[in-house]
Amino acid sequence: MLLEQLINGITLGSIYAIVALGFTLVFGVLGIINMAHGEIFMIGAFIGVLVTSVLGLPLWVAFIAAIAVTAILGYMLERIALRPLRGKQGVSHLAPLISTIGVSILLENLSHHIFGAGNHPFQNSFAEIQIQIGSITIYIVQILIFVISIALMLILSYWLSKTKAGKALRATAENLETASLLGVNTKRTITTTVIIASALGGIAGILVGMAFNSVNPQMGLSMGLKGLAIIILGGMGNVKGAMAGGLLLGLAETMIVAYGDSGYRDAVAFITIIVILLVRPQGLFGKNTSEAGR
Amino acid sequence: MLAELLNPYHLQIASFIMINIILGISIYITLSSGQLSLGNAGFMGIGAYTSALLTIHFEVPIIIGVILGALVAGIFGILIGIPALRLSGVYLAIATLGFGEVIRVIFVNWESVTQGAVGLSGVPHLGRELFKTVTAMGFEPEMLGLRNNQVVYLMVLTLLVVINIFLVWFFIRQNKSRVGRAFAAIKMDEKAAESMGINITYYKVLSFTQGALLAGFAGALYAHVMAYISPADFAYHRAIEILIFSVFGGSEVIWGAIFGAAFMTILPEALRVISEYRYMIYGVILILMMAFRPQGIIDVSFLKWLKKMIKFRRGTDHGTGTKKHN
Amino acid sequence: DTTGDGDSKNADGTVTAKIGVISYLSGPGAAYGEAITNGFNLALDEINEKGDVKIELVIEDSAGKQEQALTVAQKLMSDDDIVALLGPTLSTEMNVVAPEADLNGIPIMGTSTTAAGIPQIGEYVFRNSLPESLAIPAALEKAVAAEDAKTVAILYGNDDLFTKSGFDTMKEEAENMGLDILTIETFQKGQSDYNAQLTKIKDLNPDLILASALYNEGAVIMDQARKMGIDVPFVGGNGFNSPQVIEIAGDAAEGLIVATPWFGDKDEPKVQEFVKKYEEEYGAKPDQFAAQAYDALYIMAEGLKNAGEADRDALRDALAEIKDLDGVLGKFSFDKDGDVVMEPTVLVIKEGKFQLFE
Amino acid sequence: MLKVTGIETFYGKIQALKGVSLEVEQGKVVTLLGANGAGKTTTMKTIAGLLKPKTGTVEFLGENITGMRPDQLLRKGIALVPEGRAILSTMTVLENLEMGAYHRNDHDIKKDIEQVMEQFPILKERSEQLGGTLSGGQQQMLAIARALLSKPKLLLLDEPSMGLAPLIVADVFRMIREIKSSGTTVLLVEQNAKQALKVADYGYVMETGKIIINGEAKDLLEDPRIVEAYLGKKSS
Amino acid sequence: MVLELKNITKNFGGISALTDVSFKINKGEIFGLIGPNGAGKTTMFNVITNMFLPTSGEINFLGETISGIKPHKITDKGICRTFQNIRLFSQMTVLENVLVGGHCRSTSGVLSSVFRTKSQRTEEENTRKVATELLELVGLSSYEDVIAENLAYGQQRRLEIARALASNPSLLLLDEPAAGMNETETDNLFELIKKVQQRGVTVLLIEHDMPFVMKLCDRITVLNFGKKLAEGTPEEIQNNPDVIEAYLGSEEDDQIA
Ligand SMILES: Nc1ncnc2c1ncn2[C@@H]1O[C@H](COP(=O)(O)OP(=O)(O)OP(=O)(O)O)[C@@H](O)[C@H]1O
Ligand SMILES: Nc1ncnc2c1ncn2[C@@H]1O[C@H](COP(=O)(O)OP(=O)(O)OP(=O)(O)O)[C@@H](O)[C@H]1O
Ligand SMILES: [Mg+2]
Ligand SMILES: [Mg+2]
Repeated sequence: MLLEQLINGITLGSIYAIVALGFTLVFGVLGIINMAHGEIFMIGAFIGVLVTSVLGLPLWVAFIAAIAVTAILGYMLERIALRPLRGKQGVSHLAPLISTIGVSILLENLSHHIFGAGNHPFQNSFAEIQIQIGSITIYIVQILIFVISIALMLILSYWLSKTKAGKALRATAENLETASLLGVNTKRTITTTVIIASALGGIAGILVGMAFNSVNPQMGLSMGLKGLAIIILGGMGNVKGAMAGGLLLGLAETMIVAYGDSGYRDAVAFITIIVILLVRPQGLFGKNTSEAGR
Repeated sequence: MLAELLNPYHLQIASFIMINIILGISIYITLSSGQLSLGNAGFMGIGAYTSALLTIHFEVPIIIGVILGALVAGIFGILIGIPALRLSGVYLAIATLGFGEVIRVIFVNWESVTQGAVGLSGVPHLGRELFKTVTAMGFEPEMLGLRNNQVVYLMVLTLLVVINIFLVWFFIRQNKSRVGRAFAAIKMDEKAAESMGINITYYKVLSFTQGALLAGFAGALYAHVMAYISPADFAYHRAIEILIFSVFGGSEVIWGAIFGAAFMTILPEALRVISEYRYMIYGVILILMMAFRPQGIIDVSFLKWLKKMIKFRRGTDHGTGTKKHN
Repeated sequence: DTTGDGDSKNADGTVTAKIGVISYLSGPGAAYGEAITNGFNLALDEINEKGDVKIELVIEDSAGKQEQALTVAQKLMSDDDIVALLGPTLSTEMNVVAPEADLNGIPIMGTSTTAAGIPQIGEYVFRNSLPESLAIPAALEKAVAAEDAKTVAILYGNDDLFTKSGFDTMKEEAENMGLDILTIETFQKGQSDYNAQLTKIKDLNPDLILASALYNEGAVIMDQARKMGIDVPFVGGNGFNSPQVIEIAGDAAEGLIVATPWFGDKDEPKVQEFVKKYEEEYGAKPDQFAAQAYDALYIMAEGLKNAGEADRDALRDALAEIKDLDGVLGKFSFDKDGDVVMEPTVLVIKEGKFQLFE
Repeated sequence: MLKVTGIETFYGKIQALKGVSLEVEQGKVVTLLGANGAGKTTTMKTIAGLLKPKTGTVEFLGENITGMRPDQLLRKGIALVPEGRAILSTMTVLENLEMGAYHRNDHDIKKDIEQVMEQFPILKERSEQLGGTLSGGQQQMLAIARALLSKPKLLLLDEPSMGLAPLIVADVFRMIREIKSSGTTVLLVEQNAKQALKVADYGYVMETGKIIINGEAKDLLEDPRIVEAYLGKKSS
Repeated sequence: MVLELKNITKNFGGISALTDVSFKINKGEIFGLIGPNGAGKTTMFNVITNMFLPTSGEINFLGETISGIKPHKITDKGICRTFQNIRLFSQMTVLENVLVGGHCRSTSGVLSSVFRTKSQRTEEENTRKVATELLELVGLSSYEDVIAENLAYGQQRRLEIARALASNPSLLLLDEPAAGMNETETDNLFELIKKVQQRGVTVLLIEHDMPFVMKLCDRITVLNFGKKLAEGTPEEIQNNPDVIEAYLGSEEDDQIA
């Protein structure tokens, strides 16, 4: 059973990690918690359902469609809910939090309106392919999810720390004005980031749909909350931290069900972050930048 | 005439507005020292459950129950506030949100006490208890030409209005004092505030605790106005709702939280005609608000303008010679 | 003067009345509210066509929230023309609204509120929805007998009133029957991954899985269980019983046993006619919520007819007297508390559809 | 090279510039003086594209550049060392320098970084330290070095000597001379009026959002209005 | 003696910002702390106010050790500072800023504030009186109701001094108060600091404006690479070859500039 539970935990954790990567990217660049990320993820899952189950098209089309749609959503999110707030005087740091909550409410209810409140099955033959090892069944999807999450993490962390674009992104994150003085097209950098983050959400959406065969308008909320917990766990804006935090949480949740009380599963994420923050306020992988009295 | 005016529907909404105003103030108070706490739904739950359990099982009078509920929430406020000192900004926000979730999960799982998701029904109803007391003293609703539920809700509302007036008065005075200035200083620059001799530990915990106490108080009142509570009442959505009160109305001034709570309670009712699209519109309003008036509806300059208007109305004969330096 | 019977009775002796409906029409659980209001509307047309009583429905949305349910209830109750309330959808909402209705002396009838204790709130409080305390034992008894089950695992949603109170009944009944409960697992709303719980259950190898879940989650649970290789039957509560389970879970839904007041394939003209009409009107098969709502309005109509006037107190008394009324759910009576008296049917999903479980 | 005509810039409703016109000739050092709050920084920011003027135009090398973004202007050859340094505090010194050369694609970047590090040895020594933990003066040096790495045609310096030790101040002014002799044009804002006028060819003096005096730097040094208002009573 | 620093060392990871620095400040004097950029001057302020705990060493203030005491307690005891990068409460009015400065000289809590007890009212009156007086001293009387952020730079510097004085310190720490000021403004600042000294406040000053420092200070300590390089009167310092080499630069340097 332990082995099976480990597989469950890693699968869940990898999904958490992909969701968290999207959160962390936006936070890293804009210093904003994008509360609509969960809902964008949910829309991605619905696009997957539409393309495969309703239109009967192959899976790769679903991936492309979901990435495209969520990328467009990301663009719109940036244009409508984030850009108008940027650089405006007297804008509290809560404003983007609220406006993205607005987007999340809008998206959730919109999809509820369009798709109905219920669960939609994500039936796809690919999701059925399995490998049998003794009494343990592993689905190809589970392996795929793990591989994709690791790959995304590696690509992102390379991109951020080693490439010029990544540095530009970090500069933008720290100070818009300075970055633009150094020749960074900050508008484009930000838009690109939000689009990439959203597309990550879309990918995660399809993977969840396939893995658990369940897609509904509410799935964004609980996934979003977990994502938040993870980026705190891993250190805000830290890509490796998001990955580690995701896996850690997935495993912890699974193990508490397996060996403890499943009633407390939802609390695990938050109890862990409360404990971790008290020990390391900057998160597991966050940098400690204590400020001097200058 | 009076009977027409006192539509229980309106009284009910007005009562919810009053409770929500307390919640709005609760988040405003913590914000006024620069701490964004999203744990107020959790504190509200603690207050509600404490008071409900005490009144149900130990037949404690409602007033005592409510006060104890608020106090217990306040104690939790201290317990959470102290470690929370190490956190700031979004970290604090998410950690407190997490605290709220943990509290909810405990309510769900601690079935022997809380009945889990089934919730606590049969919580003594504030209005109905008051009603019993006054009828026992010989009062008959017909004497005023009113129906029972009108009297019940009228009494609840009156009580809540009195409480609210007191609270607003209390916090306005506090704000204008040394304590309020310390909160504001910490909000603007913690290190500088510390250098000016402000004990930031004390004041941050104080404002956090005041927020928790108020949220617990509102929760306890809520329990006795609804007469039924369940863990779902104190979940994520509530936390966000409370946040929106303050941010929509304006988080710089206490009037912002008050206005936001009132407006956001009426809005769903006003949009009832188009109920299918209600939440979508709700979302759109939030987005537009932030784009066009991110500081919230009511801010310092709005208040100044309002004061000027009132002065202008009242005293054109005195002249309005306000000196300006800059 | 609005309560006098002069207004409420037409010249030809038909009773005219307004009835308030509180339903969950926006938000995550809106699917239930939609089915319910569909049921009401279908019945409404038929009743008004028949002409014994003329009913007008005033439908309000509660969004599944207690405060809003209470405010709309106040709104409806303060309209003197409204003689009764139908709804609200959720038991949590009912817990808040019913005491208020009782205090104001207006009959209120739940059509989907199945938690324990609701009709006992007051003498104006009724329901026609089959409570879990009737449904679950019926299903469990038949399932245990058929499978010769000794051991069970229980899985339930612990943060929802509906599924939690279903679980309470399930556990009590399982204990009464002397079954060995191997484990009790919970899940939470909005969860999409049940693998951890199911892996644990699989390892324990029970004869039956008792699942107190709403169909949305239930279907996904079954799907994941079957994928994992768990093939024992599931016994579900009231909320699990929906044709949607088959749509969502497909083949994985095979082997779900539920007890229900509502069986859409019943060989009875009344039922078949309802199903046909409903499908024509709304493009989907009616579920039990629609059926219960449909019958509920007929019960109200009967009450109004017997009361002979549109008066809240008269209606209450008339409702309490209702006996053996024929509906799509079968013969219907209220017991002394205002709770439903009815014999549930036990169904199983086999070959892609609900069938009578023998 | 740079021609500013009648710009008016606002902060919300507050008008900070009330029609500023000035000109900077190729290869010259021009200084902009004025009391606190006169609008010097605002002028610099408007030229660099951080603020958009309500009216008026900015021309650079004959092209109208009014309203362009800072990153576009950097590509055209205008670099600003802002007031308050604007170090990227979570990035290392080296990364800060690399960001200075962000828009360049040539192969000399490494060499140029080496070179500025030689000019400011402390930067070499601290190349892995986070920018935010440098002392005030170290940050100022980093900011200047970073701007130089973008190889600008026009360098805008907003109070580069602020907070620097006397030795380093001397260094900074020496460097401004070097920058000039290497062909880069400089527009310099300084509180240290005397020093500024010594390195500059031409000077402008601002007061409450307007240019009130302009002239050859050596003439301004003698101008009694300037001596009284900006050079102080001290005779040292 | 007001302040005595004994063998202060402060390391940040591998970087030693201060190494074994000791000096004493006498009552009523204006004491200068100068040195090249990065010498550790601001760090010294942070150590004195306990914003940073020193790695080793001891600080005595008015005959009592203050090592390890919370920063706000230090202010209580009578040390108050200004910041190198101005840190006013930018959204408050000028008057409110100074009132906050008076925080540690008053005691009223929540209840007495809300119910406006008699002692609270007198205390509040006093705080306001002191604040108005200080604004008068720094020449900002007519700006009481202006939002601090909207003040000109030099005025902000003076407001910071008034705010610090409101805590009624025996020792005032000023971190580069003349930075960014032109010479006229610097002259005004000079007068202000002299006035502060006349009120009996001891001043410890960091500054790079040498004519200003030399004219103002009674004694000066020079730091270089975190170590004490020299100490003495302005004359001694100006003529100290080590200081000239490390910090001041020679006359020729000045000529070039
Ligand atoms: N962000 C802002 N919002 C509102 N007003 C501003 C802002 N920045 C500057 N101002 C105002 O604009 C005017 C010009 O300011 P600016 O910073 O350009 O002056 P300066 O000459 O650079 O002064 P200093 O020598 O202090 O740097 C001042 O009156 C200032 O108060
Ligand atoms: N938090 C920190 N982490 C690492 N190094 C630090 C930190 N704070 C300061 N330093 C280093 O300590 C040294 C002393 O810095 P400090 O700010 O005290 O200099 P200063 O004398 O005030 O210089 P300036 O005159 O330029 O303001 C510098 O080399 C600086 O880089
Ligand atoms: Mg300036
Ligand atoms: Mg310094």
